[in-house]
Amino acid sequence: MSSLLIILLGSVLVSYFALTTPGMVQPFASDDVFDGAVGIASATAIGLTLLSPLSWLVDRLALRPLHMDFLAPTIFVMLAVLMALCLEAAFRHQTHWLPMRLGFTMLLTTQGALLGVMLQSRLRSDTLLQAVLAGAGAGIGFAALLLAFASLQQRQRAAEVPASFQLAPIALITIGIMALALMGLTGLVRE
Amino acid sequence: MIVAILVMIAIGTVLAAVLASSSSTAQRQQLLTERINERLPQTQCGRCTFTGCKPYAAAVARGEADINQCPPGGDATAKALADLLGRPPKPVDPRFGAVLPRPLVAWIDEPACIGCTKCIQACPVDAIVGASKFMHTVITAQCTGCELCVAPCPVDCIEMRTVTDVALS
Amino acid sequence: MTFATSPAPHVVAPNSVRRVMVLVLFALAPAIVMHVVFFGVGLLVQVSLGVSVALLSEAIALKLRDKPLHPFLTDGSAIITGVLLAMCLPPLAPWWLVVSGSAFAVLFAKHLYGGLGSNPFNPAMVGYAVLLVSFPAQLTQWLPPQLADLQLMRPGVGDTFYTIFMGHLPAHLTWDAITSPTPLTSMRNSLSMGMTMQEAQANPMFGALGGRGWDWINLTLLGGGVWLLVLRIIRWHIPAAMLAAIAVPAAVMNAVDPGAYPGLTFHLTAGASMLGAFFIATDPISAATSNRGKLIYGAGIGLITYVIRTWGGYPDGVAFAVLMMNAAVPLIDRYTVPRVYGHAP
Amino acid sequence: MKTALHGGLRLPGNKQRSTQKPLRLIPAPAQVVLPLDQHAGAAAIPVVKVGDRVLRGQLIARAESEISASLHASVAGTVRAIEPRPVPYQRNAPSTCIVIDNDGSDAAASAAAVDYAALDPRALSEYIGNGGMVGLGGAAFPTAPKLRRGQQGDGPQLILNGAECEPWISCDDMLMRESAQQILRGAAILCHALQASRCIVVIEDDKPIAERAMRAAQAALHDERIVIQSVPTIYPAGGENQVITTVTGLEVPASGLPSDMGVLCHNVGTAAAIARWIDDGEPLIRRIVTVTGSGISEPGNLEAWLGTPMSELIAQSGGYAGSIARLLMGGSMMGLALPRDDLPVVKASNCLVAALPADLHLRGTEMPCIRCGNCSEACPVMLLPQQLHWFARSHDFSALESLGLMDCIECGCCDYVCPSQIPLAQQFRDAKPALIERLTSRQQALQARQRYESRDERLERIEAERQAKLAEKRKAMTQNTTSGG
Repeated sequence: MSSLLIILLGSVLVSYFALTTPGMVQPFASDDVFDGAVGIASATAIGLTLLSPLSWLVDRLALRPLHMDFLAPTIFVMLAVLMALCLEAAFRHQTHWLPMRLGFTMLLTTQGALLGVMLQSRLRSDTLLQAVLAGAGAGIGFAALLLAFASLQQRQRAAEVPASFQLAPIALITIGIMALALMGLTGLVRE
Repeated sequence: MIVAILVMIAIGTVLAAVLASSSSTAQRQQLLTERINERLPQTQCGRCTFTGCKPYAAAVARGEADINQCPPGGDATAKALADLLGRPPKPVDPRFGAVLPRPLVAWIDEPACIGCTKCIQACPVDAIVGASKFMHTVITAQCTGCELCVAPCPVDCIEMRTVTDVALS
Repeated sequence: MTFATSPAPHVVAPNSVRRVMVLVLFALAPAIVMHVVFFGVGLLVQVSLGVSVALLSEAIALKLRDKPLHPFLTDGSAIITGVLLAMCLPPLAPWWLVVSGSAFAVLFAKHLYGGLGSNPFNPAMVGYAVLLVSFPAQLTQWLPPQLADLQLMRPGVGDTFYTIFMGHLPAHLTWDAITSPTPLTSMRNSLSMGMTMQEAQANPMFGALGGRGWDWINLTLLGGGVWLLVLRIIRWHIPAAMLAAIAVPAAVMNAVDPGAYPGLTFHLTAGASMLGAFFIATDPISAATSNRGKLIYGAGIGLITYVIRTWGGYPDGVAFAVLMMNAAVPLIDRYTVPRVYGHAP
Repeated sequence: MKTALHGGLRLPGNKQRSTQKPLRLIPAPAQVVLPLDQHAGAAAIPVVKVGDRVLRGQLIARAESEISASLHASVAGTVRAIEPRPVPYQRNAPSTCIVIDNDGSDAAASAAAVDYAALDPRALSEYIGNGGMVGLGGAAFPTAPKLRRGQQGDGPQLILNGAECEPWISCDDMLMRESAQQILRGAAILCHALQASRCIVVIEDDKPIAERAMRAAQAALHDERIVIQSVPTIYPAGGENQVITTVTGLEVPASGLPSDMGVLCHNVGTAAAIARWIDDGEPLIRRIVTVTGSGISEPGNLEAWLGTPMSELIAQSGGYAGSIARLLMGGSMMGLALPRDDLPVVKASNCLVAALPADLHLRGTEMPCIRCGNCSEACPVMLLPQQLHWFARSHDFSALESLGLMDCIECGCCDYVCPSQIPLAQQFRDAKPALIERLTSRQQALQARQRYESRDERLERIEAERQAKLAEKRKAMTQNTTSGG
């Protein structure tokens, strides 16, 4: 459970820093950042929901019968790339969602790959339905955390955070407290 | 082993195909141009060395122009573009013109106007009305303050004024 | 003649942040008395320690941030943080527990975010969650309620001071002899050992409502909370939503399997239900702000609390639930803006 | 959709102080100062010159714009100056004023009484405009343009606003007590101008004497169109949109005006002034001013000629008593604190409060917002002032826009209930211009872009046509050459 959490929060942090250019105060760009977060959150949620059963199928139908379990991580990464590209193409016309950054596809890919591999290794899904649920769960969890974090940061802009703690440090502390809160869920999921 | 290699090759091929088909850069640039254009002040003054805001946006999208070439938008626009494109912000390059604190609009000294229509042709937003041999006038509400009409006037009867000055005169 | 000027309005209600905080403290006082009646003077020591450290940390933070001590030190917010944290801790917890928790709460959860009004998380709950995650063992050392029919060894006033400040029990006492799990922990342990709820409740520490002693403390807190509602210091939305979100699943699960799931009266009067509903979740700074948002926020806390209590790894989940929903507040606020006059719904 | 008014406050009214003595007309001063822009909209244009002799009631400045009001001399005498003078409604900027020296003759240039029923509604509203009528509730919005807009629908519902919700003010109360017939006469005139079938006179329930007087006058008049309705005393239920919502249960759309929903709201004072203009030929040259506050020896309601220095009104009320903390024009919630008392009475001056420190609860030390939500409960337009405050601090204009900053009516209810003593209304007043600028510049950019694009398209089309013609010509020429060769 806690390793799941750490990976989820880690991806939230990475996504957020990818959205805001680190080291800058952005008083006027709030909506861009939040819209970007909505874009990444929804893309990741949809992507994981699809990726998880897809990789389950590949695993059960191709890798295991062929005794190539050792290829699983590599194949999942490739599937994640595929998924990211498809999503990017599908989302392309949602201009207000999709931040037109060069790194967007790459971020989505890494996100998908990382979370996808994590799901595979951590939550051993026995059925296709379980795989779908695990993917959707992680995706929605990631989306909720990222959006909550992005709007927390937006609210934080008016706060008189001490100079040396502005931006990245306070963001890290916030993520830390969020992790602390989520520690309360330990024991709910047996790994 | 051979099966593994074959599977990898198969997946690789599919990936390559998708990559090739999805990376249509033209479409991507068109969308990026649109998003950049949304952030420009639409003065259409051409001080950025392009003929208008949209051409400048296209040039930025292609990577042929920098984000700090828009004096009417000032540092705010440069910053908005920096945020959009994920680049470090920079102030407007003074080579492209000075950033004015208050917007100006064109004003025609109507008695001096000879009705040559040169300014009408120069105006990028059709904000000057008048006909050949007749006096011209600026629609203040539509004027973006691009100053493109000032130079063509053969009798130098156009000048830039603040909106309040124009309203008073 | 000339006169001084100032922007309108020229009349404001005689109200202040300090008044709000002081009234909250008054509302907490009966519960503290009740706590002392059932669990001894330990809480008074904890509260004094918690409040002093909270004030000291507040003063240090204000100095470091170049802020005036007045009015910020005297606004009462640090005192509330100290009191709430102390009320969550076992009466005999060693002094460094409340000291570090209180300091962490005020310094990290409050002042790093910009002080009063800017903290997205409830400081007392951040402090408590840090302690709960870091020192789980010390936080389970609760005492049994002081009731005539519960014959257990009981530390005296001197023992209490000795234990808190020395960090260990005096020689004539042992932890096994004097501690007893809280009703929530006890229920949880009994159920996980395969007992039915009826068997678990045969334990004399359970009464008609929930754990004895605890039920009275919770009812006193309910009384204090209702008083705050009457004074309009807090609004009904958060407590009602939170208690309903604990009560409804509790009632449903209890109806499904009365042997395995305690009912709603137990849940409502056990642990930090009432303290959470009326004094922690209603902390306006870290709570959602529109009425609809408050309902969502309160319901979220109640539901997460029930889930953690019933299926999670911790006996009580109020602190974690509050922190989780604190994190969601700006998002909730974003999507629950009420309709403005003259705009279509 | 029916709605009740949200929020609001029950405030101590302090109105009995100024309603003990009957209404009294005070003598005209030696000199009057009449600002040209004392109404909402564009300033009036002077039609007299310095040195001209004018009669009381003579037109001295004409309304030239769509939204403007004309101005009349309130005393007979000589125009001394037309120059910038300090005015009560603007803090640091003087306005151009016509200054008239009173010659003491009281010679009046009264117009003849008019049979309003013979006039068609459009002409009647023009005529009402000629009398310099503006809303006397405090906003001073010119009456004629408001009537013009109201005429566009078919017979709107007329609301006469006698809900004087701000503390201290009692000028409408006194007017209703003493001149109920004149108000109803004005109501009948307005009904004709608007072709309205129904007129509701709204009176708050803390004015029983005024309500009784109005009911008696209505019973004597036998006008079926006019209804008297009592409403609870809640601040700011007397605001235009608020009174409409209280009475009709309808909300005035944010993007529209009351007339869009077939309702028109006028102040009772305006109705009385209109009746006086139609029946007696006296334009708007005097108004009732409540002079009150614990710092006034003999508080009461005075009828003062426009342009009279406020110090004159104070002197007529027995002068100051005690050390004055603030001199307010208007009530204590939305009134302006005046820096001096030699400013002229204008059409919008409904009340003067000479407040001792005990009358006011001035703000204490400002503390950070604790998001208690008192403000959003009190807000009559259902805003979230706590969120607006937060985003105003971070200059987050897109958040301010979506939270509805532009819908704020600056009533100050949020300030009143704030435990942190934050000057919220002032903060919103300050943030609005920046947001307006942002909105207009965005609008302008959008327009400029459309114009640029359509021009571009047109030039391209012309160029294409030219090319096509050229190609045709060339083709024809080559054909000619080939056939010729």
